[in-house]
Amino acid sequence: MKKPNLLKLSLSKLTLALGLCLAATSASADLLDDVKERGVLNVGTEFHFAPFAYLDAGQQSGLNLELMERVGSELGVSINWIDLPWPSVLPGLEAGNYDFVAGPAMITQERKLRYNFTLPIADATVAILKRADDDSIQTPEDISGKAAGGGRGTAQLEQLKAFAAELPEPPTITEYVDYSQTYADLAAGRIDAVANSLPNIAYTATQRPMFEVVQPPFGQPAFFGYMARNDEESASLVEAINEVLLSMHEDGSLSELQTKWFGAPMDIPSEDFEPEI
Amino acid sequence: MFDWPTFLFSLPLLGKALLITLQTSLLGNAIGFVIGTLIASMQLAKMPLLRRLGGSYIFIFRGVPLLVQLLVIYYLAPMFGLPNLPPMVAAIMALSLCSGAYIAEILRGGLLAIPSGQREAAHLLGMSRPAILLRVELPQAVQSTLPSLVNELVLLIKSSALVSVVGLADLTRVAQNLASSDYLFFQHYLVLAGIYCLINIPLTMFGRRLERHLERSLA
Amino acid sequence: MTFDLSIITANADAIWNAFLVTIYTWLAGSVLGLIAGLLIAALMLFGGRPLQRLLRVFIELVRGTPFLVILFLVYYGGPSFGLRLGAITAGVVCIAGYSSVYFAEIFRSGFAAVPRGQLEAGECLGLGRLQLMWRVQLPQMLVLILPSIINMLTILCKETAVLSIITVPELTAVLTGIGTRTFTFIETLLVLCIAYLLLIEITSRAGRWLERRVGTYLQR
Amino acid sequence: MPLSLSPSTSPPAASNLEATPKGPDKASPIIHLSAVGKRFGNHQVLADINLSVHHSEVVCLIGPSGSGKSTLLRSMAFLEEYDEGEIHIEGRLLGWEIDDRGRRKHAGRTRLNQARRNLGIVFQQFNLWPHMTALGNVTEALVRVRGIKRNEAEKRAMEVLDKVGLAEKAKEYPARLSGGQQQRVAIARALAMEPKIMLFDEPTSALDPELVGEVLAVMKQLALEGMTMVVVTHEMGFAAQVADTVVFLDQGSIVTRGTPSEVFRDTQHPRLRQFLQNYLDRNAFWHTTTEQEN
Repeated sequence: MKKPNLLKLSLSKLTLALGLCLAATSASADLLDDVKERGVLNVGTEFHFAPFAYLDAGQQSGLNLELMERVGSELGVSINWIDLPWPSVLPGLEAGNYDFVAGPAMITQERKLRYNFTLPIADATVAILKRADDDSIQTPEDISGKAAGGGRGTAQLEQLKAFAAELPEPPTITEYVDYSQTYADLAAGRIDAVANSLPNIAYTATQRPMFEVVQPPFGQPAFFGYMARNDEESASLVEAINEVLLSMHEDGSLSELQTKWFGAPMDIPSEDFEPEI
Repeated sequence: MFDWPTFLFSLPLLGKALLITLQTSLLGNAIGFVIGTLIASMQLAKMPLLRRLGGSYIFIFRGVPLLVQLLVIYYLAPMFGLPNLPPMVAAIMALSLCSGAYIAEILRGGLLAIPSGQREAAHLLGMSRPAILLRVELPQAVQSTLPSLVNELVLLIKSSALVSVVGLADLTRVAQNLASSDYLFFQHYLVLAGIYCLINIPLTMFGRRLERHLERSLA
Repeated sequence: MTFDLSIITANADAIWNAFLVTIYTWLAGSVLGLIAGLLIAALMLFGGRPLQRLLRVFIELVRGTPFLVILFLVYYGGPSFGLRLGAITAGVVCIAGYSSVYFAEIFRSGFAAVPRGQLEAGECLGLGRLQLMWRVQLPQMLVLILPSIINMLTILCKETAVLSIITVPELTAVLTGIGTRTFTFIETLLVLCIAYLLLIEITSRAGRWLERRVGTYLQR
Repeated sequence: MPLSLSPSTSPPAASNLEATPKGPDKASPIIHLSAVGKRFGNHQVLADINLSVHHSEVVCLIGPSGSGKSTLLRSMAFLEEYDEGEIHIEGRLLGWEIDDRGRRKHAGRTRLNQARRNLGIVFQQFNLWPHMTALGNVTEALVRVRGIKRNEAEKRAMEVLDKVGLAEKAKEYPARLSGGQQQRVAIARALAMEPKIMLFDEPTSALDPELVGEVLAVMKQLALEGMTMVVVTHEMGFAAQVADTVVFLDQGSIVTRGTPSEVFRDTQHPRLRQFLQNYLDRNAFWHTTTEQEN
């Protein structure tokens, strides 16, 4: 047998991949029509993001489910949830593996260019979670020189990195596949601080008294939204969902949901806005 | 140390997930076998182009970690014209493409061990090349490589622990979810390891018995 | 679809460091695994029945469990009884532990492949068990088992990708991280594939060269 | 000056052992087997073997395959554990120890090695170490066991290799040697340790017929020099020419024994006659010549 020629093989692999890129075809119909026709809205998310989407004793649970249920009933479709590790969620959306992402994801300038976001659904300002018995951290700046963690590929992690760079002695930062793992390592003592959006860590701290939120939040004011692909087919879907969100603003059901899951209603924009980050 | 109520509660959930794990790995293995047969026969073909294609396939799918392959398939599948790929399909696709490379290597060994006289005899009887492969050579190659094939199945069942990256709630993902909701990491992962062992160890022993049987029948 | 490799050059430092982490976890884990494997094989050869049984059970359990699950057990399960390893250390330990049982099986088959008579001849000349193992069995079996060892090394090289799941900042973790952050999934994955293919090709080439070198005495 | 290999001139081995008789004692046997037996499960491999081998005596063990002759030879080096009777080498019990309660237990490794120091063994399959050169094979035990410096050991090894006619092959690996040459290296490896007794276990059975002669020649030479030898063999010609005693085994027992002429010519024993007849039939093409010689 001939020995495989390394260079040739790598090249053939490269051409294969490039050929595939060229062969890519795009669906042309309107996504909202498609969804209504099949009666199912495929939604990607990650069920390690309490209280938006998480697993309570194996059962899917969280604000996302209740909110999207309302969306589903207004559009007359059922919701099919696809649970993925967060680093895979956005690529999956782009690849067309589902119609919509109810992450939720923090709305950033960069992401706004790339995706079609819905109206905000919650506050997303980033703060620090620490162990309750750890007295060495009183303000966000106290994480200087310590070990902190965040979710790989999240905007919260980027905020943490930006904040850390300003500190006299930048903390070591570990990147986790999901936030459940960061909380686990915080409990195990491998890290001293987790940076995540306030609603998430506030909820986690009420569920697990061993954790405590460090006030005030260190991040810029930010909001969570859902997203679709930034193409013509998806525009009508986002519009339709925005209408549902607006009606929920008006009838107070969005505030009700926020009170149920975060303990208090949140002040969030009900129209398009320019994110500060 | 061990929380029995939690364990009993988790069993039905793990049971359902086990079915998904078995479904993916068994189907992946079956399709992988078809791919493996194809690639192995390509490698033994006379045409240099076919041989090189078969070789490249094995080089790529054995050279890239399964985790990366899963990501690639998940991100790139739509370019094959497969949008809205259900997680189960993506997982089975990745597992079968990967195991196909390994099975091809196993079958190639088995096919090479068959005396060429048999092919010549079948050829003289007027059998076509595919017919010879399917009716004469493959059954023998499978028989002589069965222990390795069983071993490959065990490896695939273990590899399937990675399929959650394409969104499939397999055994590992469910245990991970359970652990992150009650923080009983050690317990859940121990149970998880136990379930894998309960499937894999008997399979391994079965493979070993086949091997001994084979050695005896050849001796 | 755009194809923009500048993202790779822009992050060259981070990727290089990740590459070093991959190499480190892979090689350190493998070397420890080889040593542990040799130890297990030797203990199974010379140890008493109960020890043999115990090691057999250990081998079967590790072989029956996916590498990812072993990682989870050690990294996330460890702290519940005070084993609090860093991610990289945990990665090295797991690769070592996981590979040790496979290496042990390879060594065991190697020991068995050296004909019994050669040992009898040595025994009759007064050579001790350890002398025979060191001078007669090991040098011969290294040639016999070299292909299996190289094969196992390539498998372990690929297993390091799984370490990304427990936060080890190796190639897969860093490149997919860059991909998610900058929306360059295709480019980063392609680089990832090529990096592993290169590593594995280099390993198997080195293996083939080594096989030719050490096998000279078998040539007629 | 050729290296002398006769036991009388080799240095007394293990002189610290009280039971070792000093110097050659032609009267008492160097190997003594009394009522030796061995069984594998229900199968009696050896039964009630009594045999003495004296200094400079050459004993050939013959018999059909499965008769237990190889097992008997291997028992003399304790490569097989005999479980009944006793084997004494130079007056010392081989392989076993009798404890305080009079029960038999395995002798320690050092004790076994001391007993084996007197023995050199040559196997059917040569059992050379393929990763060492011929010289390396011969030198290994001299260095590791006897603790002789490497260059001195190599000098001694070269002398022995020269004796078996292979000095010029010293640097070759076994794979590059013929079967006959490999077996001669194996003999040299055993001889280098200066044993008092050489045990040969079918040394020519694995060889192509045309290579048998060179090995037998070396063995004959050894016998002439007065080496004590026990040889399991199918080479009846060698046994007839060289042996002092021929022992015929069948089904694990000694059927008959005597000088070659007693065994080969005058025997009345039916099983031995059958065995020799089969042997002659196999080599029927020179049947007539042998009869004329007889």
